[in-house]
Amino acid sequence: MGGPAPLPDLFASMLRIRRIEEAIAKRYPEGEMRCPVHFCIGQEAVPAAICAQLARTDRVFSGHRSHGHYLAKGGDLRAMLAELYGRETGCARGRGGSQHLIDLEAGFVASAPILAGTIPIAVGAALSATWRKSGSVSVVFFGDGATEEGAFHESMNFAAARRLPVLFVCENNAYSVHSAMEGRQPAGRRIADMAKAYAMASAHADGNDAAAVWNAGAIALDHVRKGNGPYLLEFDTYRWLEHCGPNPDDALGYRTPAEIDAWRRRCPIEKLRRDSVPGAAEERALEARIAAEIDAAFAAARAAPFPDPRDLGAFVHPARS
Amino acid sequence: MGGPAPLPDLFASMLRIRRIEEAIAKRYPEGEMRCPVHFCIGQEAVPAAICAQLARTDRVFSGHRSHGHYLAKGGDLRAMLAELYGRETGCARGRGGSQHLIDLEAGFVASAPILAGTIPIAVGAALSATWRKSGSVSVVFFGDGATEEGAFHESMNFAAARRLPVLFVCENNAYSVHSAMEGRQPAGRRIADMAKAYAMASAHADGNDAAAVWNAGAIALDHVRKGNGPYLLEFDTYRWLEHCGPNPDDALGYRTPAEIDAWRRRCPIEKLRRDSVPGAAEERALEARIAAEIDAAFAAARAAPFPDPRDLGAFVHPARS
Amino acid sequence: MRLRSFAEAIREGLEQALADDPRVCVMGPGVPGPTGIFGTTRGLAERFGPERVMDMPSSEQAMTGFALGATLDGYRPVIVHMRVDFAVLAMDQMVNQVAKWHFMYGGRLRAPMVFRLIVGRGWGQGPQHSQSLQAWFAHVPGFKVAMPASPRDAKGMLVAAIRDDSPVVLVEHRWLYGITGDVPEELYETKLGEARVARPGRHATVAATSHMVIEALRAAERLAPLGIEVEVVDMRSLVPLDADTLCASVARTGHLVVADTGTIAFGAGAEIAAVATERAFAHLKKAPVRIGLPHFPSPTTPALADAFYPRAVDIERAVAGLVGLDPARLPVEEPPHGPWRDTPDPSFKGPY
Amino acid sequence: MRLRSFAEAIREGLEQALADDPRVCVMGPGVPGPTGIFGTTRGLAERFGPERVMDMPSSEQAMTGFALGATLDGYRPVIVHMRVDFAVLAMDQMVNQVAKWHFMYGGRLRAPMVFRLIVGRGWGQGPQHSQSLQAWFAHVPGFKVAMPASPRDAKGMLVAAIRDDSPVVLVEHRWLYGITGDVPEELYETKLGEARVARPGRHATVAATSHMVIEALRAAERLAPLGIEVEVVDMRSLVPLDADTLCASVARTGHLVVADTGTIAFGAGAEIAAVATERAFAHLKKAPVRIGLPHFPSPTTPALADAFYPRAVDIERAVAGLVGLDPARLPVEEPPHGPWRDTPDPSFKGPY
Ligand SMILES: Cc1ncc(C[n+]2csc(CCOP(=O)(O)OP(=O)(O)O)c2C)c(N)n1
Ligand SMILES: Cc1ncc(C[n+]2csc(CCOP(=O)(O)OP(=O)(O)O)c2C)c(N)n1
Ligand SMILES: [Mg+2]
Ligand SMILES: [Mg+2]
Repeated sequence: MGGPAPLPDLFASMLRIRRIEEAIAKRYPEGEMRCPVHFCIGQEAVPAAICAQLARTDRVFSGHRSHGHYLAKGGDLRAMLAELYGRETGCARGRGGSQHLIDLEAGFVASAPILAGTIPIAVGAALSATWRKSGSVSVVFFGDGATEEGAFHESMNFAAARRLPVLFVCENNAYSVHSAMEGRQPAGRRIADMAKAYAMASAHADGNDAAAVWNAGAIALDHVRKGNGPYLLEFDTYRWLEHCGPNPDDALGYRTPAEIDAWRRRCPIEKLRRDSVPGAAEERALEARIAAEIDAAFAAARAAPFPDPRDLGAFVHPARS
Repeated sequence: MGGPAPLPDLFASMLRIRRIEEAIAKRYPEGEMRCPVHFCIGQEAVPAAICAQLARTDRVFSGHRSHGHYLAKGGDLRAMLAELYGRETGCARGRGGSQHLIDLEAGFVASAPILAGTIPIAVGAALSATWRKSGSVSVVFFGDGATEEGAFHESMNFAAARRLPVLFVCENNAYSVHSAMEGRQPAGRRIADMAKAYAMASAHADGNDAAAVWNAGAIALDHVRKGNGPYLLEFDTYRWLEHCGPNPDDALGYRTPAEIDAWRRRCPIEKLRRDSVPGAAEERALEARIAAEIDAAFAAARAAPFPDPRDLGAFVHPARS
Repeated sequence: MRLRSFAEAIREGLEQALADDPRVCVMGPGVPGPTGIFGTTRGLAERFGPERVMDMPSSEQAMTGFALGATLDGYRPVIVHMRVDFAVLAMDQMVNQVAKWHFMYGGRLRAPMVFRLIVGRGWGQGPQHSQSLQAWFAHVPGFKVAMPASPRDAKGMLVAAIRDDSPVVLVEHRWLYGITGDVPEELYETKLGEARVARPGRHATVAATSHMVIEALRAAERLAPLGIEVEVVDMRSLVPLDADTLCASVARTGHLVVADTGTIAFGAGAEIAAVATERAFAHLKKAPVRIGLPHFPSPTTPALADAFYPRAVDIERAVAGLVGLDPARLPVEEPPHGPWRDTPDPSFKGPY
Repeated sequence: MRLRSFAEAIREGLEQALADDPRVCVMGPGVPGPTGIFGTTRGLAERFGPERVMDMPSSEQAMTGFALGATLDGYRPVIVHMRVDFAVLAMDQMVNQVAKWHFMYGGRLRAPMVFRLIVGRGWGQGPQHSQSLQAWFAHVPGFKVAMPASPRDAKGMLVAAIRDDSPVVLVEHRWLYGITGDVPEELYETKLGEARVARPGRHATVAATSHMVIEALRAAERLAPLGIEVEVVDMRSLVPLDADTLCASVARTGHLVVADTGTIAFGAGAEIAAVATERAFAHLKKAPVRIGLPHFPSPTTPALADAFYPRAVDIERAVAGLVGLDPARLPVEEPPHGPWRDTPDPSFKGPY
């Protein structure tokens, strides 16, 4: 961790996320993944470049658009796909679906679709990390829309008041579902500036430039790890597909063709490719590896058993530990 | 409105609030005002100097510690005392008590004890004022503790995003019940700075200096009235009595005797008196007028009828208007 | 017959209410957006402008207060939550302020607001997107709570709710949105607090709410050939609760099944059963039976969701138990229209 | 007999639980403060330090999430809300996250948390400081809900709640705090989910929750001289609900009065009555009667509050109605100990 951005690794991580999302999008219309899915295609740089700087014992939390964070943190692909397919082998045993990913081994604690819902939980994990002196950092990813929820403010206030090791990461894709920023948030104010309300450190960077994300993340994580308290990062990025589901939604008209186009040209993966990270041969090998992994994971997920309806009441109340 | 602070008027308003609070505190142990009461003794300058700059059509909202705001805005004293005495002639017909004051004629819309509860309501009133183009401004008073609630953040965000005519007034008395600031809010950060999260204008001033409050309020109200959007004011002040109830609570030990002493010496009323506002004869006349008003109001309140128990179900659902 | 879907009926009701009364406004995240809350607000912003059909930040709590504040200038806001689950973030303003607003200021203020809460179901809506919490709101003094089950009632009760001076919680089940029925063209009200005998019968009463009315009607249809005439009472409204219609039916049939879309335990069905028992005890031949969700969170996988949600067959079994019909004689359940039973109709193809 | 007040019992339970298990922590605004949540947390911060007995900002929603996050490191947080009404601000985290935490991640996480919610009453607590919303929490799958009515149970159920791996909502009525009873010195658990026959009787069952158990015992005492033996069942826990003890009592007496501290409509009493009716219908001679709050917000003035809260006399009247006793024969109600009935005991002198 630290040091210059390991661009080839980030490229591999981003490409893998992209290919997995594409594979899900392709198969989604088959109607076997029967849960809402929020794709992160176009937004891969942030999860990749932040999570690459985390230890396994650092804990990541996310919201509805969580596939990238789960995968970048090392979450098990098979368990994720099985979860989307509603199988007992899913990471949440099918109970949660795409919106409730979890892989405790990998340090991906939880994603949940209620906006800002996991933000206070991440702060609480940071609080207990300080009690345990474990050195573990909490990282929570959320969108621009989630910053409108009061729980975000309450969380930042407390994290700042207690100088907790939390990294707040806002992926600002300029939309909350179909609503642009105007009228939702003050004009001409960066989300990163919200940190000022708590005398909290913050920064803003291009979320489609993996190196920029890495660098901002490195500074922020260094700050947090040194016990200087929480940090808020804001990254500009863009969602390519519809808010929820596998298709583009250009036809809906809430985003102009020019805007969509401009952002597609700012593809975070293309950027690294243009910078010749990696070479063409390497990339082919990488693609082949990823494709094989994806195929195997889909095959495993689709072959896995569904939960037994007789277990409907399992996991409501835990047996005493 | 505007211009230099009308100190004699402010003195009169503050003294009146003080004497009314003292009279309530004196009679409270008689056990006839059977509801929780949060006294504002020591904090009279803010309500007086802000409300003096408001038109009747401007709308004021408050929280649990609302007597001063109600009185300074011109709320009817008799109706307030009758409310504390639980009478049918009370401003809320006895249903609300000290924590639910209202005087629509005076533009005092509502107080309510759930922390930060009236803040979004004030913002909503400002929103509809812009729809109606009524020119009415919303002013909402709250304590330092209330700024910890998410609803405050959601309200500031929206007010800023829509540039609504709202004046947020925080009376920072450094305590939330018995809890000092430390651990509740970031160290070394002013509450006024929270406005920066929304690119909102803000200022901080001495809340025990009526002239300072007036001046800060004048600037803020001018800003709001000109359509420049909301404004956050933070005033330092101090509560003399216990959090809830008529007694000092120096013995509890959460505030040092030195601190209590220092603040008592910073009495906002004494300050104006020291500045010879007004002369001694004038003040004697004023005291007499206030005393007569208070006596009459108590007499009226105590003579008023209680609500009829058969009306227990009144005002649950309004008759169709 | 003027056939309209439930969603279209809501849209029409909103549009006519907006046209009829300049004080009416609609607000919520996505309300003026291109998909218009499953079509129910589509086109309204274009006609009435972005002030009266207003987008909102994702600030459910404060948004409720904004709307309440606007009532001070006489406005009559309709708040839309795409899922009941999001209203859970607004409980303080809804319960501590709005519901008590008129009362706690001694009648000097009113909160003529409508809360459109949509119950999600199916296609893996899962634990945080499919709660049906009408019992909560009904429990809180100050609210009225309506649960239309037909397009006609959806429009009429929405209009009645908008014109009511109490805050009204309108619970709309997502699975009703595609259902069609006769919807009068004019602006009309369906009185809140009146249940409706949706199908008369002699042998057992099924008192149902919202989408469970559809299941109850299915069950009645399938039991009829066996000579069992089920009376289906569409409760339509929880507060006020029409105990008269309910108890009159129970008095006729002597049997009661209560079918609600929410969790059984401490749910709306408990109140309905308790009221029927209190008022029609002498007529009850057996104890009322409650149907609803088990005391578990909603699972996402269809493999569990199909077992989680009660359907017509469950009502049939309950009725059989009451009237003494051998359950073996019940008709076999129709197969699902897809691989699972987690979509309302065959046209439904994926995420909401 | 080791006489302790309800408040002291809670304090002792907390202290022993903190001493017994280093993972236990207590948090909430004012928890370590000089008045210590009506004495129930007094001195604990001094003994266990400000990390384990932790003050909090007034951020009810996020505070709940902070505590939930701390469970990831094995902590077992106890959250204290001075009024139930303040927990209403935390409903999202409580209901959408905490209650479903174990389930929605397929059993991989647990939320061993306790929520101490205090029901305010009297001295003008009014509409926003006296709600008794146990029915809400009981309705939400995932929670356990306990309502101790005696000092012994207060300590035992608190300890059981802390040791339970489910999130447990402990509803503590402020008017119980001064009541004394025998409290064992050692650390012990009172199993959650078991009702208790607080007084045996043959003629009618009164199933009561929390402070209504006190009123029920008073009523039983006053009815005894008339030859009417009331069996008082202290429900103690809503989830799990002890239907066996409840129904066994109803089977013995044939009559049921349910007395709950909350609003009757859609309240806990509806569930208790419905369960008793379902399981003991054949034994019921008349319909169960529910006692609780009318469907109005709580008024502040004692002139209305005295009429708002049901008391022993109301239970007596209900029992009389069931067993066929002429209500004129009921004993006259004792006069209040002060000018009004809005304080729990004569020692009480003003604001909480
Ligand atoms: C509390 C709550 N309110 C509303 C929603 C509905 N909703 C789901 S995603 C979303 C938009 C979120 O926007 P943002 O946070 O920017 O994330 P993005 O989808 O852009 O990645 C909304 C409003 C929700 N899930 N939770
Ligand atoms: C939502 C909510 N949480 C907790 C409380 C309990 N409470 C009443 S006043 C108060 C302290 C408020 O402090 P502050 O806002 O600074 O106002 P002050 O009393 O100092 O004037 C608290 C915590 C409440 N009324 N509402
Ligand atoms: Mg976004
Ligand atoms: Mg304060």
